[in-house]
Amino acid sequence: MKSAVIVYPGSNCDRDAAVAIERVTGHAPTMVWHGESSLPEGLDFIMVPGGFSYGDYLRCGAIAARSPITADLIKQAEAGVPILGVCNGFQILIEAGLLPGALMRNEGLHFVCERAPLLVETSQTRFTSGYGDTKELTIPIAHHDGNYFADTETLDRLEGEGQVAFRYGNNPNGSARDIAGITNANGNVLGMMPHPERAVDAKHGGTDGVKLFESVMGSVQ
Amino acid sequence: MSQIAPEERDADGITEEIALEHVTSDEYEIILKELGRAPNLVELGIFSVMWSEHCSYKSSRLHLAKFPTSGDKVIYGPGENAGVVDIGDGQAAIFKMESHNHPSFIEPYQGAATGVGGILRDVFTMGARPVALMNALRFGDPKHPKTRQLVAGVTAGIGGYGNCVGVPTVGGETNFDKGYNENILVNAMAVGLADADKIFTAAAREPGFPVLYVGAKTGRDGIHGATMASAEFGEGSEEKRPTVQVGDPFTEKKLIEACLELMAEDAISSIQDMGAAGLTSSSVEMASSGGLGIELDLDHVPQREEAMTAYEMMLSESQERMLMIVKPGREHVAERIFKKWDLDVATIGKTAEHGRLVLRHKGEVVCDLPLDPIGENAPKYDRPHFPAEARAQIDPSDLHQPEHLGETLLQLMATPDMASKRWIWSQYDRHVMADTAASSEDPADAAIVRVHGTNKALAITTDCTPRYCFADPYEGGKQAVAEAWRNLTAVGADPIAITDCLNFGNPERPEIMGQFVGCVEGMAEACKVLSFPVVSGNVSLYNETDGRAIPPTPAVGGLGLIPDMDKRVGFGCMEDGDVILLVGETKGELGASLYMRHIEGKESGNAPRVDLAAEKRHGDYVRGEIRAGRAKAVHDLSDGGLACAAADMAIASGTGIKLAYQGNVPHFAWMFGEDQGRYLIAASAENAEAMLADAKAQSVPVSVIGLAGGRFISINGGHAVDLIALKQAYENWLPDLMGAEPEARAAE
Amino acid sequence: MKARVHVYLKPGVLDPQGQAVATSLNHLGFEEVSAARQGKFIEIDLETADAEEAQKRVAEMCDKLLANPVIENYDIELSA
Amino acid sequence: MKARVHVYLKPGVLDPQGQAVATSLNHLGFEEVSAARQGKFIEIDLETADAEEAQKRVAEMCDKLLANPVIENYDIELSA
Ligand SMILES: Nc1ncnc2c1ncn2[C@@H]1O[C@H](COP(=O)(O)OP(=O)(O)O)[C@@H](O)[C@H]1O
Ligand SMILES: [Mg+2]
Repeated sequence: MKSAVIVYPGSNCDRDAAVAIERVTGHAPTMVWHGESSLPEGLDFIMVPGGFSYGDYLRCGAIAARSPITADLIKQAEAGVPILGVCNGFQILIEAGLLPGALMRNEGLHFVCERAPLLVETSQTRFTSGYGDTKELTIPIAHHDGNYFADTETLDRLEGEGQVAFRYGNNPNGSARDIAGITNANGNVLGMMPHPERAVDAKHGGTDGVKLFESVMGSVQ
Repeated sequence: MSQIAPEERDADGITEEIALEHVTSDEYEIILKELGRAPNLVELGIFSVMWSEHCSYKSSRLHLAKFPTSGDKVIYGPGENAGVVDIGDGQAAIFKMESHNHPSFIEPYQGAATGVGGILRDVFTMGARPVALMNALRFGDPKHPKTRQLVAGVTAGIGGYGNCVGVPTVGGETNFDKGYNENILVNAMAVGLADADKIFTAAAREPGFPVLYVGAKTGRDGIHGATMASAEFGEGSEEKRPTVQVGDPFTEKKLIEACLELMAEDAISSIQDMGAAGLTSSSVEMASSGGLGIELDLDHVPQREEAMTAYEMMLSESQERMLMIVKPGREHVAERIFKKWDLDVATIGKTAEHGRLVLRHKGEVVCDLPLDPIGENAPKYDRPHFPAEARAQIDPSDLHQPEHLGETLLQLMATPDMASKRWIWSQYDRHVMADTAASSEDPADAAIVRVHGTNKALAITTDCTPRYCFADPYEGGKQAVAEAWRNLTAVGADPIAITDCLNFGNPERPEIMGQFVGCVEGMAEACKVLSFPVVSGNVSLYNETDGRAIPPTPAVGGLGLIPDMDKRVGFGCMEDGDVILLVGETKGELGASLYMRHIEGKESGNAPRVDLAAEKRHGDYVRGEIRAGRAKAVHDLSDGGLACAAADMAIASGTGIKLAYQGNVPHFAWMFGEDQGRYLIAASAENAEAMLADAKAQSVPVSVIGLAGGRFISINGGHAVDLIALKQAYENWLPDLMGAEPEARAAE
Repeated sequence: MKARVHVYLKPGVLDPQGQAVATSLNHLGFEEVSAARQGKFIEIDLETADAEEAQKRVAEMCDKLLANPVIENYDIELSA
Repeated sequence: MKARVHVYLKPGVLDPQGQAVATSLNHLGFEEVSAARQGKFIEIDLETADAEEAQKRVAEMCDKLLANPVIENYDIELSA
């Protein structure tokens, strides 16, 4: 299992991501600094972590999405490497055009941090296969701009194609159709606002996120 | 010294008169005598900020010396940027608390945000990775027209900064009291971790070493911030507005990473953040604590604005900047790392043997001062003080008896100090860094943050009950320390040391100085008896407006260690059938209690007395029972007494409690009295037996006062109040207050 | 040359910030406010002399970075 | 009546957003950008007919809510 975590200036869940990946897979990921022009060869999994890349100035994820390493990330996505973007990582994937829609300021206008109920919408993705019949998880959320928006046509398409991976049990931010996480058409890119990497340890945020990492690992073996 | 530029005036019209405003005429005389000549404007500006209360501690130093500051766990006590304590295995915890009161009142978002930024820098300057933030907030009357906007702005500012830098904000405390209407308090605390043998300090070591400036550029922001923090509000405080700075947490995050990266190389000799009084205090402190001198060429200071004068550069409080002295020839290492992080780095001077501060600007010497008078020999005042008048003890039998104790409990759970602060802390990222084991949302008396990669954890709390400090500064000071110690104990931690933030009114008024001295002496006594030394802290005086001072508020930040995470405990794990034990004695002390304030509607009575020896005995007993694995849930008793603590446990556990009254004080005094040194413990019947036996052996008063079960809190089978109603009362007060939030700036 | 760029939400995209502003203004007694919308305003200093060229380049900046085409529109004003 | 309000930082106040925008534009190849500043833009619909009255009221809105007088300035344009 060869994985990488991209570190942008202002990323702050990079350590959380590395800890979770190592805990679940037994292998430490390579931390890739944003200034590098390319990701390592032969990766099985890439994680774009949460945080405030470039201070979240202008729009969350906008500046990171246009940085050199993201250009290579797009290539890897096209080549089918599994990519998980969490929170700011989700915002970056959306700004980079790897996932459809937009993430806007939370409806309540405040930053929201809580352990949120999350519904597994489908276990037919390579990220969620391990959840089997489990329908409801508790996963921490922590964000200011997680209000998912897309036009009706896009939303219908996402639903129709089984690209909605997670929904909120308790919509905390006004997201359209309670959407918390979506995949791309190919199924190799998942973006989600909740933090599965903060739920891999009973002494921290619970263990409901473990299966997500196990699923990706299983899907590449 | 003939070449010193005589006068410097700038476009914004900073004149000698303005600088002079901040030194008294007596102080000016001292300056003349020390220098043997008149200072120029730059020099006067430097004296004015360095001799400000904020930087010189001129009114407080004499009394701060009363604190015990050493102990076998103390690596660095007060005097460094933050306190450093040993947590075993070659690791150290580094922590400090600081105020940002005045700026937060003027501009709540930026004031609170930059407060968080400043306290983080104090901690990572010493080589620590910051791992937790806390905040202690005091706002005015909830109905005061400014309160909601201030709550909204301060909360957003703390979250805006802490969330972005990626350090979890794990806990804090929030009070509301009309005494803070015109002077809110924003105290922030940061905790970091480092290897005990890799701590960095500020004192310059060798002459001739290069001095580097790193971080953000210098602008005209916050000039005279330190002196502002040392002045009271009144007519004309509007004009003080431009001294507010804007924080840039993104730059701070990069600065943390860059500093830690550089600290891992063998390059830094000493390092200091630029806090209050920016370049002035950092350069003066580094040089004078090392017994050296320092020379700076201000032309090399990275500047954000054009045509900045020496005066402006020296007094600017632009954020996210550090000063460091590096080993000769290692400048390039710093340059490489700071460039990688897209931060400014410039060599701006060198250390020198001469014990002076010499500044050059545009080829001229604009300042040449001996360092001793600025720093070490700054004025130190023994201000007159007299003690507060003693207040009478409340005799419960003189008070009106509530008819339905359950209703009274319901009322108290929805009072401003008691009610849930979820509205605030849900805006803080409490989980980032993957080590938070208990934060504001979790039913535990202290926040718990694991030491990364180990099974040890830090326990962290902030405490102070200003009602008590106002009623009796000495007892209130004791109580603040004791409560912090108790909260750490209640989660199973060994209390180690405290930091503090002493917020008071104008020290030139003897009654205010009396409050200060009383609180300090009470705190010192508690610290001694509990072996809980003070390792860092901060003083904020002049918190008053038009002669109305805040209640004395010596906030205490306590740190403890949980050696084995598997032996920690909270108060949410009580189960049906558990026996409820009360540790400690109950005399029904109602003076200065929440009950008096909200049910009797009076601010009267003396503060509850803390018997420190009993406090220690009770706490050691409780910790022992936790470590022995017998206590399922533990909660300390504080605001609102036994009944409110029982309600907290019941709400958190989803299980009611049948209380059985015992003793010889009126029922309501037993339920709501705020006697100190007490805990509630829930345990299985079997373990409760063993605990009672231990208690007897250790002469700790412990008795069975109830049984867990059902959906109500009741007393002697009556006065029942439903848990759901209690929870609603507790949860809804603050959201209802903030509800529409009309005055809050919607467009943050 | 200076460009003043306004970036605002497309019609039909929910604007909670604008709504909050309107509600707050109403609460504060400004009852004449019937609606509000909030957008961004970016002022850019350009080292370009040619206005036509500037207009083209700034539009490109908007498309590439300053606006998110999924939810936002923009307009550009140039001045000397 | 419509009011268009621009709220921007006072000169000298740190503008990290604007800086980030300028740097990012430079990185994207827009080298002619020498600086950028970011502010807010708020459009308000008013049920007022009198322009003078509107101007006065909107200024009050700015002072009370829309701008933060400590660090921000504003300007107001009215249109029918
Ligand atoms: N300003 C704040 N920031 C973060 N957490 C807060 C704040 N105010 C209160 N809390 C949290 O609310 C809970 C209850 O606080 P408090 O009543 O002061 O506890 P205690 O009485 O045990 O000291 C704690 O978990 C505390 O951390
Ligand atoms: Mg407590």
